[in-house]
Amino acid sequence: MSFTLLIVQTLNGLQFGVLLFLIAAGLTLVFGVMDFINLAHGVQYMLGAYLAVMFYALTGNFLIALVAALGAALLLGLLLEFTVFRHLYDRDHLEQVIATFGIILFLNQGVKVVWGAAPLSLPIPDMFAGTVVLSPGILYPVWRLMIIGSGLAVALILYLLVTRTRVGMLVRAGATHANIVSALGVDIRRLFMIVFGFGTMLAAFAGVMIAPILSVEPGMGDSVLILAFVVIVIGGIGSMRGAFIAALLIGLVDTLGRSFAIDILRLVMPPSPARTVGPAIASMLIYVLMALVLYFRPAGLFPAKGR
Amino acid sequence: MAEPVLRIENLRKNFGGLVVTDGVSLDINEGELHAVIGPNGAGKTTLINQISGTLEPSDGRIYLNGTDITALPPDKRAHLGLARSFQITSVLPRFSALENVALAVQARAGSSYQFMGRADKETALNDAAMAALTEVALDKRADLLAAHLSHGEKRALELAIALAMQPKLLLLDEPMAGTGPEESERLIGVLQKLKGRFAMMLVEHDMNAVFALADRISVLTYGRILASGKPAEVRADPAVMTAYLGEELE
Amino acid sequence: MNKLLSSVAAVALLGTACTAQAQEKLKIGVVTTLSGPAAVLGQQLRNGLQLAIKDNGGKLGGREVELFVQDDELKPDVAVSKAKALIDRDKVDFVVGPIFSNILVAIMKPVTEGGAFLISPNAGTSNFAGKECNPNFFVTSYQNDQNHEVMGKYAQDAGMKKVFIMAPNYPAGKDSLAGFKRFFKGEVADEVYVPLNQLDYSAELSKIAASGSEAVFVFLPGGMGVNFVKQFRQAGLADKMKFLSAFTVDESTLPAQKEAALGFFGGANWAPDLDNAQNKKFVEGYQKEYNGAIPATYAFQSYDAGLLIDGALKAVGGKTDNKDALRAALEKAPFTSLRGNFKFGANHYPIQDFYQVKVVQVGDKFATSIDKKVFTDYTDPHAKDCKMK
Amino acid sequence: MNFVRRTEALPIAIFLVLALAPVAASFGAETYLLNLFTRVMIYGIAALALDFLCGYGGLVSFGHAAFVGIGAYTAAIFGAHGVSEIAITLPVALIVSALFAYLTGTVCLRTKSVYFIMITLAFGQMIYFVAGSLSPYGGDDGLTLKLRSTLFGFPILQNDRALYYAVLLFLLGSYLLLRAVVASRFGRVFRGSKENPTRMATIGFHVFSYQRVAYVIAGCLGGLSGFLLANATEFVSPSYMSWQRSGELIIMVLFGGIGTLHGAIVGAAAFLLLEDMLGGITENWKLIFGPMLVLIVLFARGGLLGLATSIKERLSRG
Repeated sequence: MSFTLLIVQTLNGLQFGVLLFLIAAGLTLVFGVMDFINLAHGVQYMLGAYLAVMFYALTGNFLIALVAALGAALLLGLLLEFTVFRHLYDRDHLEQVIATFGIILFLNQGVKVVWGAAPLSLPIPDMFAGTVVLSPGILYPVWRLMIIGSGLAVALILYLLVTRTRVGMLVRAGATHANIVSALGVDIRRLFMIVFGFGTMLAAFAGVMIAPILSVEPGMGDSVLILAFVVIVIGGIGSMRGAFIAALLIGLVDTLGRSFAIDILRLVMPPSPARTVGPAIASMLIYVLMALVLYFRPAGLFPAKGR
Repeated sequence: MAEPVLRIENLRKNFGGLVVTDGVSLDINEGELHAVIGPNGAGKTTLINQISGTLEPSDGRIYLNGTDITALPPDKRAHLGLARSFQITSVLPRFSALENVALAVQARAGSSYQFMGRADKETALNDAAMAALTEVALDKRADLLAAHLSHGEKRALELAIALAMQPKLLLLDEPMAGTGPEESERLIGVLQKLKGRFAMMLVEHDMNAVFALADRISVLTYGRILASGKPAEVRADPAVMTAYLGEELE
Repeated sequence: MNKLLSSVAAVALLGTACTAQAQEKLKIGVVTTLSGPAAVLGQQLRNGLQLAIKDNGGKLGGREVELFVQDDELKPDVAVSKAKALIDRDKVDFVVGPIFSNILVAIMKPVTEGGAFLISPNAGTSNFAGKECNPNFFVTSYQNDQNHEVMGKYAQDAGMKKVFIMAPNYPAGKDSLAGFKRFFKGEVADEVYVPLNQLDYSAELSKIAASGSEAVFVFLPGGMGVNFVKQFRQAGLADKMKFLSAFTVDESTLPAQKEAALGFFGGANWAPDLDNAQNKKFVEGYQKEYNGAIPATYAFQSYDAGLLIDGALKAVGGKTDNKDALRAALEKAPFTSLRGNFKFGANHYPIQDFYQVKVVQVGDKFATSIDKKVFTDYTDPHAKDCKMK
Repeated sequence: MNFVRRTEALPIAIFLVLALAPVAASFGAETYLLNLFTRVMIYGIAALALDFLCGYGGLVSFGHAAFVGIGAYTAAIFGAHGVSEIAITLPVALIVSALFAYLTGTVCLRTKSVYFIMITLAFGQMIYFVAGSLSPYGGDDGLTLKLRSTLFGFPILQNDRALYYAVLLFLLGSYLLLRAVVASRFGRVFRGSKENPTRMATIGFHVFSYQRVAYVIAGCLGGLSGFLLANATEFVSPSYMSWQRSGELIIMVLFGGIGTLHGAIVGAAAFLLLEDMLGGITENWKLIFGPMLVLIVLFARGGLLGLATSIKERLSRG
């Protein structure tokens, strides 16, 4: 367990955390402002990846594929909003969960019918292929650094949007005091659409950015969705700052846990059971973390007031 | 003189930098109706919440019949004889009026860890509940779902729930709020009838009600007690006149 | 309520309709994974069998075939229920499947005790090869350990000193690394088990890079392999060490791995370019039938399962009522396998050759190609524990 | 309360159909139908328990499959050591489920609404990973039961039909138990705590303790369901307790009509039969099933039972 390895793993954790943030940000916005649990957020991440693969195959240019995929994902998202989600906003959480779960089933199967069951892939744009040398003998892929960088940039943009613009103010107000916003005479429906569309684009962006690293396959959004929920619950629903901190926390705990759990267990038990128990404990860590956080802070790290 | 039913000593509550209750001390004696008045934001509901246990005070002590209840959860306080009504009506909307009250009876009458036998068929519970409903003149509406009662009836139902608890001290948080003049009159009549059976603390904006009912009045502004005494004394207090009553009575 | 009643009726009708219709048809059930990320493997299995039937003019053993395809959803309890449906409702004589070992373990009892023959065109667990071998169970693939042993032997023969090995944390993963170590006697830099269906291998790749190994051996089937291979290449490790694997680079994953997997090694009992006329015809036929996809081992082993049923049935005159005669016929493996040499051992697992295969580019597609034969007529290590009744 | 006045015809009809189904099945594919309906009833028990929590107590648990898994694994692990006596294994399964419910309930019930959903999910996932790491008992692959449970040494469940009726009895028992509990003093407090926990506290109920007892009751029934599931499939695996399974249980509850108890049984039946039938029609059955869920939420408030009632009302009006 060398120092360089620790640094590399920390970077890996950061990259994972940033990815989770991109997904969780939209989820927590939609949940916070609209009081709408959107399980279909994960499939929107998947759609982003699939659309990018499709547009890349058509154009051969990553940037065009990225932009086109974001646009198409936004259109599909708004279509869903218009046909289904809009009718769910005033329903209780349970009904929202079931209906959006139905959308998951449909779209997961849908992409399989359209693009096939086999995993697809998106190449890394040439500019960012390759690795950088962190220290002699330790390489790090440029693309992963790109993900970290673009994720942090998005976080900064979000921060500016939320604190400096009128829509941002409304969003912030909406996340904490929903009825005040409608009392201000704002067209709540339009605000919801903007928030929803924005969340969709963030998820799709995450999907496009990760596509060169992970295989693009049906159901790829499901596990990420659960993690994103863990993130927003730990962070406190509706809190962008909470989502950011919780995402990095989860990313780091999960990655570091996976890489060092066995080594740490080996200190206290023989190697063979450590190898078996280690991964199980590592998988469990984030859930243990969530249970602990909620035990001591039942409304997350940064609870939105008035909720 | 006997132990007061409620004794509050130097109660303090702040939310961050905002002081909402600022060193309040107050006694309520057996059978006394003590009204707390004050402008909006004076900290009246905050005070009631601390007494009933839904809000934890930052400092100070609360005694009920000599027992220190400052750290007790609401359900334990209820068992010691503390009942309350809420400023924003708080009943069980999908329970009938009778069941709302029967639950309060059930809370005192034996264990509620009974898993068999239909609770709604227990005559002892139902009779006691019906008696409480009769006292607030809701007996005719007993089978209606609470959600279907009128606003005034819901306030009366809250009162019936409190009665069914056979309290030693009843906290009333603006029972007249949002009711029409006729319903107010009716509620004042009901309270008049109950007066003397147990101690009451009445938080109310309706000055007619306050002066018709109160044995003593405390005026609360900015979380402090400005004045305290018999209605006539309070009415005559110049500080109160300027701070509160003056504008309100014009 | 009416809904419930009518669905009862519908299920009942479905059952009777199936029994009434087509007395003469040979009924074969297929239990395979058709949903979730692993569906691509399950489809290969189904396609292979369908192609075998088609190439035989829609018949096996001289009888028309009715195929009942069931999706096990990769959930063992669902698989059990579907398998029982095949036996009881559809009255199948053979069940072909599944892909995954845990599904095999789950459906073994209901299928074989229900009186059908279970033919596995992929999963071949050690328990059924050894102590729990079953007279009504045949395997046309391999014993799970064997492909890993191929790589272990290769690493040993190549004189490698230090290898990093990794597999998912489930029983097949443990068997895999055990199989590799059975033949590889050099230093194991580290033995890592990752959670099943892990997507991001950044943590493990850093460890691999830091370990200073000559080669990495992994068993990461399906989507796991796609992710790992891409990330391995991106981390710049492909130029530093050899990539040995089993079930990680094959025709089901190569369409997504593409260039990233070029030159990587795998252990297998077959490759699309295995040189015999029948195989050539199969590979061409498969590509034509299924949008140009190159078949993987799953498809070929399933095709062989079809040939096995065909051959055995012909030997008993197409009759399925005498189970003992049919079993005896199956044991003789009366068909020409696409892989050439093939016979069953006493435990009904194949005795066959194994190869080291290498990923190559064929036109604009990628496939595995035979690089070197590692074992000849190889019997699995568990066969000796089998006392077949 | 409406549950008292609701007509008894529907629950009676449901149990009548379940009691007679084996007779009808004997004309068709008997064991298959028996198996299918056994599964329906077993999931019905778990769904009942969940409906008790969600529908009456407002506690939406997203980790209820954990209890099913605990019950199933208790049966299987005892089985692996050669103990299949119901008189031993079933009580142990229930006790272990109750303990798990008590401990996790103590933590979970501190939180509200969505936080409760997520923390129950967290515990569900933890136990899922624990099961996956039980390598002596098959790890992720799961474990086959050598034989079904026996009662005082007699293999009374070996016959599929006997198992069916045993499960039916357990379902009926669970249903009657929960109905009694819901109407009891305890049930009234539990229902009240869903409507207005603050009010319940101020009239003197320690809401948390009541909710925890209810959570333990539901956990035990979940464990019972798992115990029976292990016997029916003769197989257990960690997938029994995955979060998808917990989600499916919630769907069953909502599908039938939440807060009715018998709706949960209808929901379980509708869900599993639909899955089975649609799966028989096309491998892309989720393309049909997904939109169905959406439509049910959009147009059939109160699930299938709600739909039936509203249709009945419309017919009688027109």
